[in-house]
Amino acid sequence: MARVVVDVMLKPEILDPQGQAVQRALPRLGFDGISDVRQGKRFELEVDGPVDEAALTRIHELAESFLANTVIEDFTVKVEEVTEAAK
Amino acid sequence: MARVVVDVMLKPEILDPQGQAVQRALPRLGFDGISDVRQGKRFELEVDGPVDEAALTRIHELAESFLANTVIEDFTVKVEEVTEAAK
Amino acid sequence: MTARIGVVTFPGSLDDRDTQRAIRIAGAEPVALWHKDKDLKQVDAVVLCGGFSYGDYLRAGAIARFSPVMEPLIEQAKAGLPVLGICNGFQILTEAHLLPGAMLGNDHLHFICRDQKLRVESANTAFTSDFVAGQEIHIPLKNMDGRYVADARTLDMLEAEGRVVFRYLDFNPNGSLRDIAGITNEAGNVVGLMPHPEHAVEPLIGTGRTDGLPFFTSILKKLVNA
Amino acid sequence: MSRTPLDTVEHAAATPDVALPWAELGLKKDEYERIVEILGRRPTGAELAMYSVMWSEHCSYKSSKVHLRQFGEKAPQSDALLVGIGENAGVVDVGQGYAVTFKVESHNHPSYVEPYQGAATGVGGIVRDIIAMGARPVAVVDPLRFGAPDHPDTKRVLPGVVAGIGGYGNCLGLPNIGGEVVFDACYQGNPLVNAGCVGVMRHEDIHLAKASGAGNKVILYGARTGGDGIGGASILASETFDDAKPSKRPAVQVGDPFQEKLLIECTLEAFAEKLVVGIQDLGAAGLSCATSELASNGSGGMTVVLDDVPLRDSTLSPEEILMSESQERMCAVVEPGKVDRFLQICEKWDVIATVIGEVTDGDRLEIFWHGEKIVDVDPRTVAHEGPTYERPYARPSWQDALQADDAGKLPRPETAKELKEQVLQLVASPNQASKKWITSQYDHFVQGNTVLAQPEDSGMIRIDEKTGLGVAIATDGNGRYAKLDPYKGAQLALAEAYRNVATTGAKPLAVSDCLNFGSPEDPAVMWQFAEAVRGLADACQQLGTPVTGGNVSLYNQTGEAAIHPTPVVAVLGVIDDVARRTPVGFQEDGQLLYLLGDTREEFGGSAWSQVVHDHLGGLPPEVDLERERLLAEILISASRDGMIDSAHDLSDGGLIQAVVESALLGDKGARLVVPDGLDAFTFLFSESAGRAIVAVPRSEEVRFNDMCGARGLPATRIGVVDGDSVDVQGEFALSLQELREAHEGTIPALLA
Ligand SMILES: Nc1ncnc2c1ncn2[C@@H]1O[C@H](COP(=O)(O)OP(=O)(O)O)[C@@H](O)[C@H]1O
Ligand SMILES: [Mg+2]
Repeated sequence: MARVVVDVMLKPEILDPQGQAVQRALPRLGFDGISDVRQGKRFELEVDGPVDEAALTRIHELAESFLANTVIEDFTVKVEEVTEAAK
Repeated sequence: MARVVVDVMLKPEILDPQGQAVQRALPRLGFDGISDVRQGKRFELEVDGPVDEAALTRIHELAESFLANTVIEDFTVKVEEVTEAAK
Repeated sequence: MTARIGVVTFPGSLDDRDTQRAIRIAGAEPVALWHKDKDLKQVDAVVLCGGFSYGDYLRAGAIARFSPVMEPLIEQAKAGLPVLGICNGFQILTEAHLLPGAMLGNDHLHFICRDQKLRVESANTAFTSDFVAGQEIHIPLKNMDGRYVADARTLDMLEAEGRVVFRYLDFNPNGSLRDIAGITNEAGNVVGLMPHPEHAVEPLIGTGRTDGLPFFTSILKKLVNA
Repeated sequence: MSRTPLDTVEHAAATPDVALPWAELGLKKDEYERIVEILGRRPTGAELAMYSVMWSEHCSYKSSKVHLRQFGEKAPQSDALLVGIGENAGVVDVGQGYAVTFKVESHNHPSYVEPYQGAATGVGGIVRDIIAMGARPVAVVDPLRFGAPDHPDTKRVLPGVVAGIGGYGNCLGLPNIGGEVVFDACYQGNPLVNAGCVGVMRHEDIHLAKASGAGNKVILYGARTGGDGIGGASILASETFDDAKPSKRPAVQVGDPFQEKLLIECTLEAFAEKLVVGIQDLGAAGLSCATSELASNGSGGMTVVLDDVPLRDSTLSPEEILMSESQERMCAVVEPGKVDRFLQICEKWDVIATVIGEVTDGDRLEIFWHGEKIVDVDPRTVAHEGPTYERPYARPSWQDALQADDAGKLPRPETAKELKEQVLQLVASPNQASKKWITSQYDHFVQGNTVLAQPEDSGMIRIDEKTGLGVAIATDGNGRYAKLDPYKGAQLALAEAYRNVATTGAKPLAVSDCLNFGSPEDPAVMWQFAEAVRGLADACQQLGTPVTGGNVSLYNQTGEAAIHPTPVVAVLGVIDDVARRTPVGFQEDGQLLYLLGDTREEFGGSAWSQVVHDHLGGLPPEVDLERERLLAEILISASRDGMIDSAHDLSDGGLIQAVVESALLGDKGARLVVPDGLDAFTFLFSESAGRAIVAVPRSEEVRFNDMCGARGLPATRIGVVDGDSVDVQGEFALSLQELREAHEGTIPALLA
């Protein structure tokens, strides 16, 4: 079993009020030095069987037709390493 | 300028209605072979200045205290490569 | 003879009964359609009502759009069947690409419920012929994802073709581009809007206004006179 | 991952000396010994799990029970009461064959830990109580208390709670028609999130939580069972009982309102086809509660096969499954011949449903796991025969000094200018300010039957389209009054809710309550609790409105500091025709304003004393329940006979607060004259109970005055609806615009 991650972010030209709300809160939390925040969605898909070219193509289709609305969102598909990235 | 990504996911033992809704819809879309879907949030932070140990520590704190509610969510902090991952 | 107007119930639909009531009050016959139905029971028009179909968990309307009932609906809407999408129904129509653009979360990030003032920009659709263009009306609005967006070219096209049907007045409750509250397709048979006309059909209920009734009388007249 | 050997009933009987972690599960030594005595052996781990959750304060009411009995003992004779205390919720006859069920519950602590999910699942829980009675839920209300408005944590808790209540209730399609928002530093670490729900059914549809009829099937349906809210039980799941590893089981539950919406629809469909013999929602204590209550309320026993419970997490132990508090689950008892149809309906709604057990003709609740019996108990001992405490209580030593600190001695405004400034200060203060920023996040219109919603005095829902029959509900509670005198404070809460219902034209019928207090182990808190219950029971008796159910939330305290005693009271009323309802907002210029009731110099616990002097002391306003009843009768008659066009009850903030609210809501000003015998300050700010203002069309003035005169209710003409300012003649005038900015600006500025 393998994990495929689909990240979906609003297109850059679309207003992202959630990201902005986070950014606006930063100074209050004593944070500076962050010039922009965007908030999007992350989908973790557990795939049965091998994640080969065919599987990725299908997941790409899934992302395009369903997980993202490409009128407003961009997406990326990645196969996740088994070991988690550093915390 | 560099980009740091904070991924926030519900802890595995916590119910994820959103992920489940997606998963339940897959067969209807003609998709099978995906045994689990979890949906979380992805924050892209544009950091001014160098992303050194100190900056990462601060972002880690930010994630812990603000971006995630660690009662129900886990998070990871990653420095993003400048080139986007393959679509 | 009266018109038979279908109201689709998806899992998570909330305003199906209210919409049926509004259709009845207008004098037409409501017909319950179920999301798993594979045909539309020969109705003369369809309303996709408000609610949180499938919890709106992925994006508002995104999962409902793939329901079995949507297949005949999309096909027949393209062939001219009058379809009104209210709130979640509007969201489903954009997800199904029967209407251009997309709906996003309100710019203030909160659910909002209010008595909303609107201007009817077009009386040339199946659901607005009982209004006059320019008329100002009040309709309850309640949504989480009511921000209408589309690229500038699409917006310009909508404006140029007179396809912006409703605009928010005095206050834009969700950050919709160009204050757009509702639009129609090229043929004028598919209309979507965020506010809820079915909650403004009885004098005592809700905000106490009946500005929503003409939506249902418009379509009734059109169908009966057809 | 089951323990070896499985702790079966047989094994427990054979190993009397195994030490069980009863203390870690919150049981006292004598409670554990009682369990051993009941069973005649040590409990199995699974039995211990069940007893420990069911005998907890939350489920067993062990500290409060001795006091709550008064609600039954003193219950007034009421023909309206169809189902009284003890069921999931009480049921009231509202005429024309309709019955209404309603209840208020707390979800305080979870909402502090995770505001959004805590509040959301609070709504989910109360709604399931209402469905379990056989009713379609038609409205929710949400009485809330938060810490100081400017405290940083309030900014975390409040928006999350409000979004959670809205997120869940809106998604279920339940109009939110009322509630409260009160700020006070005493709630800082202990916000109160109470949620109420109203449901409607036909008389014949009333369902009870009981399992009768040997051979009937027990069906669990709804969400899969996960490891939610079972912190304690995981100790039992550890390899050996002494090796209590820290667990990763979540203490916070996540709500799935979509699943709950499906649960509502499929349950109602099953009811409509008369498929259900008994039904119980799964709330606190999950399956332990549902199975033991269903079995003990029925005539027989029950067997349950725990392996058949659909799981979200396959590693759960049987103890954990029994204790899990996963949301959006229900348990139905169905005759064997109807099981297929029941399952079909669930499938139609995509709801998972599984037969997990059967009603037997014995009197034991037996639960099996991997073919072995792990529970064998008399269900009554689990569900109904938990411990009862007579906790010591004593009037606190500080009570006298608090009451002696008379608010009447506080400096009062000396000039008209000061008076005016204090009026503005009052209407802009967080507690008196408009709550629109909050309530506009709730859907008021869904279901298309909302006649009145906030900020009206009570919410009102039409329940019959043809006749216009409707019900009204209001919730109130004033912790400041209750702190000064818990007996009277509770009565004042009832009086206010009762008055709010009557003000809209509905006849008050019945009461639910949510009693929020500090630790019962503190005799001072226990005294507050005892006094509040006594006060509420006495007042309900006198007003003829029985308590039909409610909820107790104790341990709302941080260290030594308890919250103000906060009894929240919900009153349900009925109106024959909603067309006759009376709104708060002024309707028409020229209508005459009347003040009903007597105004005395009563400032103890008042909003004025808090806002202007940050003071809490003295005595709360006097309670005169006969006067409340008379006032209510007049308001109801006047509304029915069309003698008044708007009305507003007077409560915190006094007359000026009420006038400003009516003016802003109707967008019409008022000219007021201070009546003879009153000074302007007392007229405007006193919080004497038993009062309301009404706007009387000139054509009705004589008739209205005659009615009040004949029945002995003081009615004083105090002015007229007019213009676009609130003008207290000879004192000051404030434009509606200035008032609106003050009243509506505060909460957004604090929270947005
Ligand atoms: N949390 C809330 N949810 C829904 N309605 C609320 C809430 N808080 C306040 N309200 C409504 O706002 C109005 C004013 O509240 P309040 O001043 O407490 O009323 P009253 O003093 O008449 O009891 C009422 O209609 C009440 O139901
Ligand atoms: Mg009131």
